[in-house]
Amino acid sequence: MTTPQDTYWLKQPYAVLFDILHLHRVKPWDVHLEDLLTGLMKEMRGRGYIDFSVSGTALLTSAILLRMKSELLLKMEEPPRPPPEKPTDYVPPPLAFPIRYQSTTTSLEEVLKGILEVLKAEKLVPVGTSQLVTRTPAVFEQADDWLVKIEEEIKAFYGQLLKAGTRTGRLSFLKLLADGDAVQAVRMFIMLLFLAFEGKVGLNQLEEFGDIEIEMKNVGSTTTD
Amino acid sequence: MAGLQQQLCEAALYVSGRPLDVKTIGSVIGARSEEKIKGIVRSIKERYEKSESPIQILELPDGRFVMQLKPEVAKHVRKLSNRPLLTPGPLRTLSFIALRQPIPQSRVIAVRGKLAYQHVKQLKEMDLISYEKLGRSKTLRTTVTFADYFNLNHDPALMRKELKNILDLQGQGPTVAPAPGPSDHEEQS
Amino acid sequence: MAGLQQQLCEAALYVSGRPLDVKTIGSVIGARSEEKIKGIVRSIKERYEKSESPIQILELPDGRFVMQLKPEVAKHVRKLSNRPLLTPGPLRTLSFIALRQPIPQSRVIAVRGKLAYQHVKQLKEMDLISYEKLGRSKTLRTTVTFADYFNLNHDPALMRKELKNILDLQGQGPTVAPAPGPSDHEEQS
Repeated sequence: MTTPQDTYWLKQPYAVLFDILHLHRVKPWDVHLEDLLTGLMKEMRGRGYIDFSVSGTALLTSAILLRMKSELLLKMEEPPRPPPEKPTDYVPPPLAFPIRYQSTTTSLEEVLKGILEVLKAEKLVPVGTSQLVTRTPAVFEQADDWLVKIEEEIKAFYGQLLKAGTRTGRLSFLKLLADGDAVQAVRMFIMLLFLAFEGKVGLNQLEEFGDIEIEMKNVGSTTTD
Repeated sequence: MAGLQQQLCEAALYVSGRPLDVKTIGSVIGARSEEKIKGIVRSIKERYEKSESPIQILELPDGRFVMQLKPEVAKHVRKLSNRPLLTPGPLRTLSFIALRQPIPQSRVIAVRGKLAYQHVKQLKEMDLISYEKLGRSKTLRTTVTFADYFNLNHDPALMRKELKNILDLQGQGPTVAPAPGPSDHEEQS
Repeated sequence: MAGLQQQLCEAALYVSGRPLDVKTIGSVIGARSEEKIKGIVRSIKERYEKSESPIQILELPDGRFVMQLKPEVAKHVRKLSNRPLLTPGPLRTLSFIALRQPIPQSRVIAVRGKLAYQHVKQLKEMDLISYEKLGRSKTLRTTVTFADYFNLNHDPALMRKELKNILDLQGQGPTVAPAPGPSDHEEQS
């Protein structure tokens, strides 16, 4: 049984000589056989005990490595040159700039000029789908002013519903919309959602994509407050 | 400690040269109470008023504070300020974002070239644009600082309209511009 | 009338953000006597000192005056600055050029990595460096704007000495640091 101090040859730098199975991974020019073997012999002599199986294995590995080197030489491969030395120079630390406010003079005119110049380039670049997805739909842009006054709009709309729905208590979304366009449909639907949330109307849709039935509730109140 | 906070507050207003909201000032001076922050700014404002300095601190209707020259003095020293806000390259990128906002960063790069990555970074640092992340992509838009600087509407949709209207008034609608040469993509700024 | 001249003088220093010589100040405030102009600037300087403002007015050795933030406050508000800021990468490239000028651009790239092309461009745009073309190569050096920022001598040789003092190079010698590692090359400008 061997003790750890007996396996000095398996430690660095000699380990490469005893790992025959992985020798193909070694770059032969990286192994300085003479240094390794001299060192190993010295270690053995120092201990006063020569293990022939160890020295035999080292000899075998050395032979394989020498053969690898010879093959490379036969292929006319020169030993690798040392990498070009990177220039060394002192790079001082970043300078700490004093801070001064400085008034700037760029005018809106210059922004407009910039826009015109860029628009020329934009024409050459086809619109990608990502832009179509991320841009705000036109419906919402047109709704900007309307959204600001939404409470008043809802109040007026509820007034209309009350007038139209007092007899039956039920109204048709499509009839109310009549010839209205997509923007009006969105606005009306948003207002109905608010009214439904407040419990003033009920909304029923019997078929997917079909008409919406508006059910008037609590008829008698005329405010949305 | 109040002295240091006052100093930092005055320094923030001085270097930014634009209106700062109470929260931003608070983050610089290390204070949270809105009343305390406002108190500090107001005491600096008073000091400037008393010293008859041409520099004034204004409290804007939206609650922000700005350090600026009194208008009656500004006109006499305008000729000394000759530095542009931005060099032509970043300015063009900014102009494009302003007109097309909200716009995906990928589109800005496609139109303005790869150098626009650098422009976007610089514009963001100068608080002229901001971005939202949508998954892996970024959507860019201009900030209140941008609107303030050029005296434009703060609402992006209205600002776009405003810019388009001015362009139309000048008889230079976006569609009349001739086709560009390839040089714009290669500009080095 | 002295009040108006003082206001105009303070306004001039505020908007220009750079050192102004006595003649320029005189032309703005409508005064010719050098002593009178200096007296006016010094009285403003004193007012700022007494009020414990973070803003200071410096009288440079060449007789010019500049308004700026006190360095101890500057670091806290740097991010709010209204001008594009230089990140550590370009700043290092600038320090290197300042110390080694006049220096071929190829040398700067060899030491600082390929990103330094971008740094050089940015520094040029900010008028901090200039270059001369010698055949196909460029020789870089810092500008008067750069010297003004750090209150340095305009003579390159003297400036290098002063810079060495600023950078606290004494005892370190110019060849101590190794070439930049890969992380340095990747730093973003």
